[in-house]
Amino acid sequence: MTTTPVEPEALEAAFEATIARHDRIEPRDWMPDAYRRTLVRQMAQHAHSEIIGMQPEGAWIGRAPSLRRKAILLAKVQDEAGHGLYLYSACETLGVSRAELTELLLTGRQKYSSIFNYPTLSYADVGTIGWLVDGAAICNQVPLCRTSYGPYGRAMIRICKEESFHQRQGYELLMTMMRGTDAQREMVQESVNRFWWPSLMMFGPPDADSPNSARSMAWGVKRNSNDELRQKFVDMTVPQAEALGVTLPDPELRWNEERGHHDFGEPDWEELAAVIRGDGPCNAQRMAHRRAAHEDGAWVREAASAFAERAGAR
Amino acid sequence: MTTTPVEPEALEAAFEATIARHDRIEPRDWMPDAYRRTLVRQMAQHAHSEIIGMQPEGAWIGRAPSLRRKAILLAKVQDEAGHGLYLYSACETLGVSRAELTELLLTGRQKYSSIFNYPTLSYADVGTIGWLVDGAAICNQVPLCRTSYGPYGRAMIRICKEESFHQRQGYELLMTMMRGTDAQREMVQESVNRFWWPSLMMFGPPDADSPNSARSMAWGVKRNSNDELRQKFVDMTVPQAEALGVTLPDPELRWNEERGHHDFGEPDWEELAAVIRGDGPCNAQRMAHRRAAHEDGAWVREAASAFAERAGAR
Amino acid sequence: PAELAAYCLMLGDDALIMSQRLSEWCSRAPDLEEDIALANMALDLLGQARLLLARAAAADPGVVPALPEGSPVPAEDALAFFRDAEQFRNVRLAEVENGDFAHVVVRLLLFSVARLALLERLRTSPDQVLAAVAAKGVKEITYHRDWAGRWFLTLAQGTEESRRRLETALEALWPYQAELLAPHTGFGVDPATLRGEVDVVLDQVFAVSGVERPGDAPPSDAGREPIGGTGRELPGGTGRDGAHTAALAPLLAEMQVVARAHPSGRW
Amino acid sequence: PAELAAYCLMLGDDALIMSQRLSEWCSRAPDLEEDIALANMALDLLGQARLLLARAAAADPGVVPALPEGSPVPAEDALAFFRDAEQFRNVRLAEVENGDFAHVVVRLLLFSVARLALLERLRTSPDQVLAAVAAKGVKEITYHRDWAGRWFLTLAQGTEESRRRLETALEALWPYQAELLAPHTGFGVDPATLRGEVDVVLDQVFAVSGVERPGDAPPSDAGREPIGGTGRELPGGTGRDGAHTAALAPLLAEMQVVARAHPSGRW
Repeated sequence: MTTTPVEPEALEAAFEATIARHDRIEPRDWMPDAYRRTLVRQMAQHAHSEIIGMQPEGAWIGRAPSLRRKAILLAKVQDEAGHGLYLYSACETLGVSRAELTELLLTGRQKYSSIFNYPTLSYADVGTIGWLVDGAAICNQVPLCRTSYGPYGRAMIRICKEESFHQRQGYELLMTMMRGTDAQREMVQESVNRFWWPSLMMFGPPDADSPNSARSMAWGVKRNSNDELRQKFVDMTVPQAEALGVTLPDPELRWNEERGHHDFGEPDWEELAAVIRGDGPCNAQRMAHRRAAHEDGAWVREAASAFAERAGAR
Repeated sequence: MTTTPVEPEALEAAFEATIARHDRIEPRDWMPDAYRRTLVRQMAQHAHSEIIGMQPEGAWIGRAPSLRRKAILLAKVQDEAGHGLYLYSACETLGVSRAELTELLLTGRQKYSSIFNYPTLSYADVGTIGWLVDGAAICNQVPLCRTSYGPYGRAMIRICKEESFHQRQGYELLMTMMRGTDAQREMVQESVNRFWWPSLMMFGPPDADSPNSARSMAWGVKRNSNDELRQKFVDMTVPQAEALGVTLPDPELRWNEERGHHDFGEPDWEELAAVIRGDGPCNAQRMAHRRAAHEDGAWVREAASAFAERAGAR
Repeated sequence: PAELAAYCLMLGDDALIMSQRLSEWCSRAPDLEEDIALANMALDLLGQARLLLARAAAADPGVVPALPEGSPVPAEDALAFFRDAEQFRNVRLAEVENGDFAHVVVRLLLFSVARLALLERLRTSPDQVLAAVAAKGVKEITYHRDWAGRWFLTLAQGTEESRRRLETALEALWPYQAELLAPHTGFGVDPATLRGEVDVVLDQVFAVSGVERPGDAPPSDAGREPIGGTGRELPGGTGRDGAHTAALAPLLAEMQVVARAHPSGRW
Repeated sequence: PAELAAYCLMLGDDALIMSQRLSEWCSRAPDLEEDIALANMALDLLGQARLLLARAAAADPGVVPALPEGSPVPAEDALAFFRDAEQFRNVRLAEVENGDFAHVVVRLLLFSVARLALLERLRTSPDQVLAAVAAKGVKEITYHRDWAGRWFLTLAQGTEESRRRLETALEALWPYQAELLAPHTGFGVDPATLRGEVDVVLDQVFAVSGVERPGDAPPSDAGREPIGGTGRELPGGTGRDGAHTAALAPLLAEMQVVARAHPSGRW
C-alpha cells in the first residue's frame, strides 16, 4: 500500500466541503486543530454535565416517596451515567482519554452545566428537573443530532431520545402531584419558582455576549443561537405550565402577537456569571462529591489494572 | 538527702499491712507487680467501656424525641467521656499513658464491657440502658469506691455519683413512656426483653468459672463475688420492674422466702463467651467506629503537638 | 394465604432493603461502568421487591398497614413506607451499613448466591405469581452473582490493598451469611435446604480466588451465631423475626420520610 | 409579639440546628477533651434553643404547628419536631453537612463571633426573657468563640496538612458568613449593625493566625453571594426566609423521625 502525500490546502478544502454539504466528519478524516479542540471542549463539558448531573437527583433516590418513583428515578440517574459514557467515548475518537477528561473536570479546568450547582430541596424538584432542565437540554441538544462530527451526532441521537423520555416522566410526576394534596401543589409551585430562571440560563449568555458561538455555527458544531433556543424553550413551556396549573415566576412573561413569540424578562446574568465562576450554591459540594468518589475508587481501579495485567501475562 | 535501701520483704510486708488495715495504696507506694498489672487491666477495661459505651446511646442523640431528652442524653454521653478521662488519668498514676491504652484497645488486646456489643434499636433503649445497664454497673462499682488503690477509689466515688444520677434518669424516661401510648409501652417492654439477660451477664461468669476473682478480692481490688453482686442486682431490680409495669423475661424468676432472695434463671454463658470472643452483634462495628475516630483525628493531634512545640520553642 | 404472604414479605423485604443500600452507591462508584452496574442491580431488586410486596398484600390484605381514609397509597408502598423496623422481615445482611467497594462485592456475593439457589427452586412454585417472579429473578440474580464473583476474584488477586480490604469485608459480613439459610417452615422452599448448594458455589469462588473460607466455629461452639442462639431463645432472634441491627431504623428514616410526611399524597 | 416571635425563632433555630450538627461529633472527636468540649457547646446551644423556642411560642402561639387533639407535646418540641425545612429560620451556615475537624472549628468561629456580638447587645433587650437568655448566652458563647479561635490558630500554625484543611474549610464556609449579618427589621438588634464589630474580631483571628481573609468580591461584583442576590429578587433567598440548602431536609429527617412517629407520645 502506498500513501500519497496530500497538500494541507486540499485537506482543508475537503473538510470545508464536507461541512458545506452538511455531511459528517468522521474520526479518520482530517480536521482543523481548532475544530478538534472546540469539539473536545464541548463534548467533554456535556459529558461532565451528565456525570455531575447525577448528584442533585441522585440525592432523592433514597427518599423517593413511592417504589414506582424510586425505580423511575434510579433508572433515570443511571441513564445519565450512560450518557456520560457515550460522550466520553465520542471524545476518545478524537484522541482524548476518559482519564484525562476526568482530571480536567476534577481540577476545574473543564466546566459542566451551571444548572447542577443549584440544590434540590423537595421531591418536586425531581419532576421540575425533568420538565424544565431536561426540556431546556433537549432544546439545546436536538440540533446537535445534526452536528457535523459523526460520533457526536450519533451519541446525541440516542441521548435525545432518552432525554425526552425523562422529560415526559418529570412532567408526569408534576401532573400527578398537582392532582394530590394542597401541600403537594405548593411543593410543585415552589420548585418551579426556583428552577425557572436557572433553566433559562442553560442556553448561555445573550448572543451579543457569546464569543465562540459564531465559529461553532459556521462549523456546524452548533446550529442555533442561544437566544433563538431560549425563545423556543419559553414558547414551548408556557402552554405546558398552563396545563399543569403552575405560574412561571416572571411578571414580564406574555404572548406577543406581533412577534408570534412570548416576551419574557431578562435572566440575572450576573447570577449566571457567579455560578460559572464557582460561586453557585452547590459548586463546591458537587466537586467535592465527585472528587471523593474518584479518590475512594482509586484502589479499586488499581486492583482491576493489576489483575488484568496479571491475567494478560498468564 | 540519703536513701536507705529497704529490703523487698519489708516493702511487701508494708503493702500487705496497708491492705489489711483497709487503707489505701497510693501511687508513690511500693506495690507488687501483679497488683499493678491487675489494676491497670481493670481500670483500663473500665475506661475503655466508658468510651465504647458512648456509641450505643450516642447513636440516639440525633433522634431524641424531645429537646429535654436530647439535652439529658447529650449530657449523659458527655459524662461517659468524662469518666473515661478520670480512669485513664488514674491509670497514668501507674505509669501507663492514655496513648498506650488506646493502642491496646484499638488492637483488641484490652477489652471493654461486653454489654456495649448489643445494639440500641429504639429510644426506649436509652432508658433501659440507664435503668438496667447503669444499675448493674453501679452494683459492680459501688464496692470499688472502697478499693485499695487510692486514685481508683476516688475516681469511682465521683463516677458512682454520676452513674446513679443516670440510672434515675433512665428509669424516669421509662416511667414517662409507660404513661404514654400503647406503642410506647410496647417499646419499653421490648427493650427490657432484649437487655435483661445481657445485664445479668455484666457481673461476669459464675464464681466457679472466674479464675482471677480470688486474688483480686484478697488485694481489695475487688470486694464482692460476681454471683453475690448479680443476686443483689436482681433483688434490687424486681420491685423496680413491678413499679414500672414491665415483665422481666425470665420464667424462673420468683421470690424465695427461705433464701430471702429471688431465684432466677441461668444466663446463657455461651452467649457471653461469644460476645467476649468478638462475635457479639456489634463488636466489629464498635471497634471500627472507635478506630475511624482515632484515625480521622490523627492529623489534629499532630497539628496540636506541632503547634505546642513551636509555641514552647518561642 | 397468611403463610404465602409471610414468605413473599421475607423475600420482598430482602430485595427492597438490598436495593436501598445498593442505590446509595449511585454517583459514588469507582468508575462509570460500575456505577451503572450497581444501579442496574438495585433496579432489578427493586422490581422484585415490588412484585413480591404486591403479592404479599394480595395474598393477605391483613399485612398491609392501615392508612388514612381515602389514601391513594398502593399496597406495595404502604408496606414499604408505613411499616416500622420490627415489621420488616429482611435478613440483616441486607441492612448493615455500606462500607467500601469490597464490602458491596462481598455482600452481593453472599446475598445473590443464596437468592439464586432459592429462586431457581421457586420457579416451580404452586403460586403462579411467585413462580413468574422467580423465573425473571433467576436471570437477574445470575448477573448479580457473576458480577460479584468476578469482582471478588479481581480484588482477591489485584493488589495487596484490595486483598486486605476484601478479607476485612468478608470477615465483617460472614457472620450474617447463616441467616440467609435459616430454616423457614410453612409456605415455599425452605432456605435451610439450600445450604449444600450454596456452600459448593461459595467454596468454588473462595478456591478460585485463593481466599480462605471464614471460620465456621466447630459445631460444639454454638455461640458463633451473631446473637448466640443457644439454649434459651434469645429475645433478639434474627431479621426474619423482626430483630434487626441498629442500622435499619436510620435506613428506614431516610427511605420513608417523604412518604410519611404526605400520607394522602399522590406520586 | 409576632415580630418578637419571629426574632426568637430565628435565634432559636440557629442554636438548635448548630447544636444538632455539633452533637454529630459525639464519640468522633480527635480526642476525649475535644469530644467533651464539642458536646458541651452542643448542650449550651440546645439550652439556648429551648428557651428561645419557648419564648417564640409564648409570644405568638400562632407559630406553633398544630398537633393531634390532646397531644402532650410541649411547644418547644412542636416547633423543633413538627415544622418542615422551609419553616426553619436558621442561617445556612448552621445546617451544612459536617466536614472534618477544621470544618467544625471554622463553622464555630464564624457562628460564635457573630452570635456573641448579637447577644451582648440583646442583654439590654426590652423583652426580659430575651435579655436573660442573652446574659446567660454571652458567657457560653464567649467560651465557644475562644475554643474556636484557639483551634483556628493551632490548625493554622500546626502542620502543613492542618493549614491546608483549615484553608479549605474556610473557603467552603466563608460564603455563608454574610447571612449571619443580613439585615433584619422589626424587633430586636439588627444583625447588620454588627458588621464592623464582627469584622474586627475575625480580622484579628486571621491576623494572629497568619491566614488571609477570604476574598469578598469587589463591590461591583455583586454576584458573589451564594445564590446571587443582584437585580431581581431570587426565588431562593436565604435561610432567614426559609430557603435552605439541600442539607437541611436530611438533618430534619433524622432529628424528627421518632417524635413524628409518636405525635401523642410522652417522653
